[in-house]
Amino acid sequence: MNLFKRFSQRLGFMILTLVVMSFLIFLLVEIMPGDVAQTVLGQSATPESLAALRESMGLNDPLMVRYGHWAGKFIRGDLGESLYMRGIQINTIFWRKVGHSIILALTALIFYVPLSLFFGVFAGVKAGKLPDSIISFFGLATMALPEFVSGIILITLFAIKIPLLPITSIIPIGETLWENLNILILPALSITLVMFGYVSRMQRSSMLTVMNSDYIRAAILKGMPRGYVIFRHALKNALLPTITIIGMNMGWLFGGLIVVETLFGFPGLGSLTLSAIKTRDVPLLEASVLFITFIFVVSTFITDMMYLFLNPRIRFKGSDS
Amino acid sequence: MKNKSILEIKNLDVEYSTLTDKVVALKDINITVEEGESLGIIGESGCGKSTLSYAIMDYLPSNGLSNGKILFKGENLLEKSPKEQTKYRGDRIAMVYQNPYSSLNPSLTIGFQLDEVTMFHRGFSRKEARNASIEALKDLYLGDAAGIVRRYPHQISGGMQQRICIAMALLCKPDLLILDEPTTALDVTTEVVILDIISELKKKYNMSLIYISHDIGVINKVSDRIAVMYRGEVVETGSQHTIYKHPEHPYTRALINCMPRSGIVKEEVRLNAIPGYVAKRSAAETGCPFVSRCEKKTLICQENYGLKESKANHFSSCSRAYAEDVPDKERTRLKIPLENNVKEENILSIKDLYKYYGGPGKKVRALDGVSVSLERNSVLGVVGESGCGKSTMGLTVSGLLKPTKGQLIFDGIDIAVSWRKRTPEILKNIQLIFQNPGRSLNPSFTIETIIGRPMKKLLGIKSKTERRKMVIDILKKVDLGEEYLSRKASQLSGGEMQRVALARAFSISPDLLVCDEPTSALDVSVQASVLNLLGELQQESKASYIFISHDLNVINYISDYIMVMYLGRICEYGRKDEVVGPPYHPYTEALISAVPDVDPDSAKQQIRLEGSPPNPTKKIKGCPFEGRCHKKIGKICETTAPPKVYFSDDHFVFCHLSPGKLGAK
Amino acid sequence: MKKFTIFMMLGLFIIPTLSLFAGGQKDAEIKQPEAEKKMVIRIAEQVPNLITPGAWDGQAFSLNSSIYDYLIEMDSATGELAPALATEWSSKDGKVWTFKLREGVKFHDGSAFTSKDVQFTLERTQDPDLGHLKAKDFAVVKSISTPNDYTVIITLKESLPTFQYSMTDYNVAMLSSDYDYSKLGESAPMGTGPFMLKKLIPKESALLVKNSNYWQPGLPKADELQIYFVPDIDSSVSLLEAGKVDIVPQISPLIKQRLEAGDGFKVVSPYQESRFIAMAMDREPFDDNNVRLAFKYSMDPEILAKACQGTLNKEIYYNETPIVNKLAQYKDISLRGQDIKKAKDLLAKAGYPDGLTVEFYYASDHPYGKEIAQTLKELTAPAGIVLDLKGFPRDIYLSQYWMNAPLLLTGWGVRVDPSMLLMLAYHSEGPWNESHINDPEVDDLITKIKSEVDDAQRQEYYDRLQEVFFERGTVINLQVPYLVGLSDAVQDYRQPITMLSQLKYAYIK
Amino acid sequence: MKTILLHLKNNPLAILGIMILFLWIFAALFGPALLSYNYTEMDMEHQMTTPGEYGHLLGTDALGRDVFARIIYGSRSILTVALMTSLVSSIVGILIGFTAGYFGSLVDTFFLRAMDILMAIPPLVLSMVVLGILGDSSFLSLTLIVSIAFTPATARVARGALLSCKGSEYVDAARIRGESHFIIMFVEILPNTIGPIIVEITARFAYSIMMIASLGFLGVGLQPPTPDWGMMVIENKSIIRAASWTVLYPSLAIASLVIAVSLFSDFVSKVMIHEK
Repeated sequence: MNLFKRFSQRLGFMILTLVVMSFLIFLLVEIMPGDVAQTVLGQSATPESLAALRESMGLNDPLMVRYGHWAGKFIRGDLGESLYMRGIQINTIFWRKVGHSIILALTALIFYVPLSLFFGVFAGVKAGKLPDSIISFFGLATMALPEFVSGIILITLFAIKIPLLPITSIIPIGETLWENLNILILPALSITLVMFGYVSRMQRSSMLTVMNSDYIRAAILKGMPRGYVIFRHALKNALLPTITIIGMNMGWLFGGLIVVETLFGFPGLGSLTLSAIKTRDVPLLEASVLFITFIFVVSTFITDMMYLFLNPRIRFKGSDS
Repeated sequence: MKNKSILEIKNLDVEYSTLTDKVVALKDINITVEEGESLGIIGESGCGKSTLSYAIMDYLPSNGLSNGKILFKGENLLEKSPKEQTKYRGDRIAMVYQNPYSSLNPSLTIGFQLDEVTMFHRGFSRKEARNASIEALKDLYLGDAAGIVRRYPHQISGGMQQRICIAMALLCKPDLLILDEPTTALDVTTEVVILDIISELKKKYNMSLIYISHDIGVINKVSDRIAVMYRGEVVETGSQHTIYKHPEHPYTRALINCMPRSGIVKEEVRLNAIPGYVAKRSAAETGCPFVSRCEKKTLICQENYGLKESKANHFSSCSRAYAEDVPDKERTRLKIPLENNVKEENILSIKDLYKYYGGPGKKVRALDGVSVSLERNSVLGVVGESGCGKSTMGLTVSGLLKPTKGQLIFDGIDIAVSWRKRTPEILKNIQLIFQNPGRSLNPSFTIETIIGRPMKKLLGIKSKTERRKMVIDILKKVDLGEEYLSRKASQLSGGEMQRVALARAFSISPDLLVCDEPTSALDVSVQASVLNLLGELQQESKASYIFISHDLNVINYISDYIMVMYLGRICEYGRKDEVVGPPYHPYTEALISAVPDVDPDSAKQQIRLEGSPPNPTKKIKGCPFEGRCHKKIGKICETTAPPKVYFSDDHFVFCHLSPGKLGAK
Repeated sequence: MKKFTIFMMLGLFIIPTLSLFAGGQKDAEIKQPEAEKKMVIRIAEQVPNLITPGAWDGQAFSLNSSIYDYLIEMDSATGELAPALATEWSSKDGKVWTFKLREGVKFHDGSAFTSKDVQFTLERTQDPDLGHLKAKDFAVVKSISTPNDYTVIITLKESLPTFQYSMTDYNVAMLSSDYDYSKLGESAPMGTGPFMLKKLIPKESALLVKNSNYWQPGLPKADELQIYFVPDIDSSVSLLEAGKVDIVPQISPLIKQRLEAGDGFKVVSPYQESRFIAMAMDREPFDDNNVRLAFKYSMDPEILAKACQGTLNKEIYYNETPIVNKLAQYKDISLRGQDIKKAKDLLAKAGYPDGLTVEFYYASDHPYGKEIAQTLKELTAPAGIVLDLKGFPRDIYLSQYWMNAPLLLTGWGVRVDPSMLLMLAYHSEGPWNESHINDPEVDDLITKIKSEVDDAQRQEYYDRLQEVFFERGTVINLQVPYLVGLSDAVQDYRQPITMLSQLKYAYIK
Repeated sequence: MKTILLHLKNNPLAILGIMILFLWIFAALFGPALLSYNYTEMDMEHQMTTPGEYGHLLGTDALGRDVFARIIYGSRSILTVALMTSLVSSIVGILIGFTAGYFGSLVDTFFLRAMDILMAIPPLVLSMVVLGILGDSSFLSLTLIVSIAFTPATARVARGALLSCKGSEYVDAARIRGESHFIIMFVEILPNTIGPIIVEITARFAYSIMMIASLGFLGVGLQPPTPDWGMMVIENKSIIRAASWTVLYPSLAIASLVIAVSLFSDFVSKVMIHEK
């Protein structure tokens, strides 16, 4: 497989996904019951003012024209103006929240990736023994819990029983998230719990597959010590699929962020999306959902490229065989 | 022998506990390997050969339990701690596995995987280790050793991978080398090269060898002494000559007699099949493991049983000797011309058939202009190594693949189309037998449904009772009873499944049967009975076969005509006696010479083919075999396609060489 | 080499992410080193930050009242009108009104506040493109003249003796005639108020600083207002408890108990709010007064009070008229009491012997909304009225369903002058006539109340109106307290019944 | 059957999971009939009663409703919707996945890409947006939308299952017998993919429960007063300090059910893999 060809294929598909998704999102908002202009102006609006607003918002244009107009602005980086908060450019609030969410996601990532990889590998090596059973059950339990349930449990433990950490994640005015890193801990932990289960189970099974493979058997029967075999022979092959999974789940992680941010009142993309839904703020909703899609597509793309690059079977074209 | 023993296995038992019960994998094994000796272990699949080798390495699955002693130079390996084990493994005892590709770590370079052995066991520095690795590779005749160490396993061919595995095993000059079916996954021409190298290195380093294989021909090439295993027990050991000429245990005798080998043809002999199949062994079972399949069983088989020395160095577990029996099989080849000299009309004519896979630029030429005809009531054997296009040809004829171009004239109609466009009449008349019987029978259905379905669909028999009657009839023909009607495929053994597949094919009396490696997934003892059945059914039904196999012995046994293929083209075609005897195409010659012989005394001239077939995506101007040919003339072979040379009316080769140079008659 | 590439990949991923915060980093500049301690009041607001006066309902009142001023204020202690931007006002006949303006008042942008600005503000209510919430109220204005910079004369089409009260409405904040509110109203609002907006992060927070040019000497007392938009009440209170904010408006009685149990907090209740359960008179089934009465007979005010975490006639009040119990105009009519049998009889009489099902729309995220809705469903069920609950976020509810449903629950602020509310919501032509009431006697009484100059006579009309509503009205008026949680450090928190908090007086001890 | 019991014997966690699951199913089927309170009944004398007092096993919420009764009734809606969702999404997924995988080439590419594109939006976000936009969630709309959100994933699983069988020789055998596409897909192949599909359905069941609970939590699930567990959590979150049981017990209900279903699905996949 030619690396460049694969790269351009993936890139093309990424763009296609974004285009199709953006159209679907656009359509979705179209089917929203009720009239956008009515939503903006409220029940007391006069028919004349409704008509005027419709005209100024371009609501009377054909669908494709509106889509083209909207998408064109999007590409130029203009996310439009909020319907609910009139006069507010979405750009002015959107990127800040996105930044917060990305920090939250990265914090969670920093928590759960090493943890779950380590415990997954450990469980895989100890397959069938007690540590494996404990890790596997714990993983299954945390994976099964929706974020808000583990969040509630965390709140009860660390904010109510032992008041260590804030329940609500606000950033004091004039300060940045960097100065209030403690507000990240509980939300990040709730995500960590869910993702830990998922990733550690993945890692366990991929470790198990690798440990049962012929080449690990060959390495052990070459007289290599067990620890060496695990680190030098097994780990790389066992980590690769899990890292792919982690990358592919970035979008999913952002989905989970909505729940966690709602629970903790964290000022991020997730709570912004939910409030956009609740206020039917169409442009904001479109921007948020499209951005979540974008994150997913981009992380998939990066993961895919990384996988290609790290996997010698693909990196070096087989000369024969 | 005077040599002191390297390995002594005493009363070794291995049991596996599964969810439902306990299965005996090895029972009371006693084996000794002398210094410098090569012991071949032969047996069918499921006989515990591999378990034995892993038991020696003390590397059994977690549900396996071993009991007994494995003494290596007097020390019991089973009592070693994991740390001590690492001192033996890879250093004093090394192992080579069946599948070289999966035994090499795909994400590490070959050099790394070689170097670590000496770095660990010998304390070499990185540089010393690398030099040692390169030396070891050169031992295995790997040309560009310095280049290979930098590559990843997927970048080299299967034959080379196996050589690397052997080099890896030999890095520390082990006292004992265990080879577990090292050539089974390889083509026969590659196999012969590897076997030669093994024999040579064994002499060079004076190692002891344990060579495990299901193929007695292969064992013959590399072992001094042979141990025959059956259902977890060693039933007979002795020198290769003794085992072949004077087998004592009924299983050994049956095993040898059921193998198709050069000189055995269907016109003369029925293969000696062993009824039944290799069953799993439960812990409660006692007595001779072969008793249920033995023709000569008596009451004492259950009690008076155990490995005894009958002659010097010949041990057998059956108390009754058969040495005085007249050998019931011929061992020399008889050259009797085929009887059906009467030319029949052609049932199928293949004209200039091409089949390309893949898109433009990356075309794989699976069939590259094949023209051949098949007579009614005859068997055409198609032989060649993997990737030669023989299966593709079978699939095109059966309609599963649509040829890229060319004609397939069947009964006067061109059927070079896919199955969707064929009439039910043609679908009925061409049947296909698959390699893997387990996968060709739908596991969700009963045997009755499986056989009855084509009757309903293609013969239009709607009545269920009528179909049942017919199914019972056809089952009888393949030696299966009525009780099979309600069984499912998963409840059958491999041989039974293939019988059901045959029953399904013959239930609608086809004119042409395409058999795609129908016996290569089966054990030899079962293969024999299926081959017999195929022969009988052919004679009875007067159907024609296209019989595809990589095994020249099988092809030789069953066919009337043989076609040798290489890289999507025909090398040679003719009546079978004409093809297997000179003059022949250089490739046919190499193929015949490479087939390991069952008879250890037969001396054949060896032709070593180097390299592997060229990339099938490249367009070949000249002869496809030119790169590996031992009789290559020169430039003409590379640039010009070889002409079709007729030796007789229906015997031709594609070669530039004059018939005289292709081996005298 | 391989490790390097992994790090490179990670780097590629992280660097753009971090650069996203470059924007965040700049925020730090605001935090200047402070020589002396600033007095900061921090508020957790639950309502979002929509603040263009007149354009939307549901403003953050702390923002509105701090950025803007009104012509007339209300004294939170006495409930009397107090001069603000207007120093005095008068009308002889209730038709021509003269307002004298305060001199020397400056907008945040430095321009002077004059009669032109008043004219602009009031004329803006009639802008058809705007859909101003007070459009109908001010439709009565015939002309506005500005004889000089500090005098405004408003001529009405008809006599309106309580016209001055409309100047206290939160939608009639005084705006600058030179400022583009349609564009900047929500991102950079500007008025003459005690605080100036310095930084607004929508859906997150707003920073207001003291207006040093404020017309009222010594005010505002605080240097800075920090307003956080926290949609979840529990989160807000947690912040208060954690000492991160000082004021949490709109808390529930339940939280009041929680705060009062703790140390260092107090809860004030400046006024009552109404929750109107409105039955649409122009459609089935409430077009029949028997059904309305059946509905009323199935009510148990005590249960409703408990559902709102209060006690009847202590924190929670209940009547069947638009008039709030605490107002002087209220007529004490004894409650009819729950009578399921009677309710069933009435339903049968109306042609629903087997009961009926009706859709009930409400704002699920509004305080008390879910509680009242679910309790109502329980209360009416035995009588055979099955409520099909349709809860929506408040904005959706108001924009899509309100005014257009058989049964509604809506939160209403209290109008100082009940006639304003009556005109708005209970006159057959009222713009917010949510129950679509169309009763000639009611219309007649409302008109009379509006223009009646004599107080006693007006009260008579009020009494009659309330009787009519008790007999055949379309509304149940459940009054719930507006509660504000404060930390003990906050002093002088004022919020009169106009709903506009007067944070200029507040200070931190 | 026998092997399943043997598997169970070696897997105490699976036994636990199945027991909890049965307990919930029992609660959903018969629980309401055995309760002394209705889920909407308001005991105004005893608002926010601590668990165990005045006959309220798990206490009451701010409206004096019995938390235990609401949880038991809630098990009905969540189990029904989750079961429907997992079935509907699996059936639709099988139809799409089979069609795509069976016909291969362009059809496959089209469906695969379409599914890939749909998968770019997390199911939770998709359901939340659609339900939020429609505004008024009912059993039907909730089931349909969550099913749609899940379909890309189930279609991929079904396609994978089909592909693992499609190459089998018995399919070739059916082809050269001239069987129709429909027969090959659903008579020849489907019974042999039932293992992974059952595994997928059980796993999907667990996801559905999580998803429905999360949607309830986000306030776009079923309408009150339907006792939706997720909704109970968010409804009572404001009184978590005063009456922690109103939040904790619904959370635990969700937790126990999802964990039980996951243990069960884990067990099913183990059995199915072993059977292979």
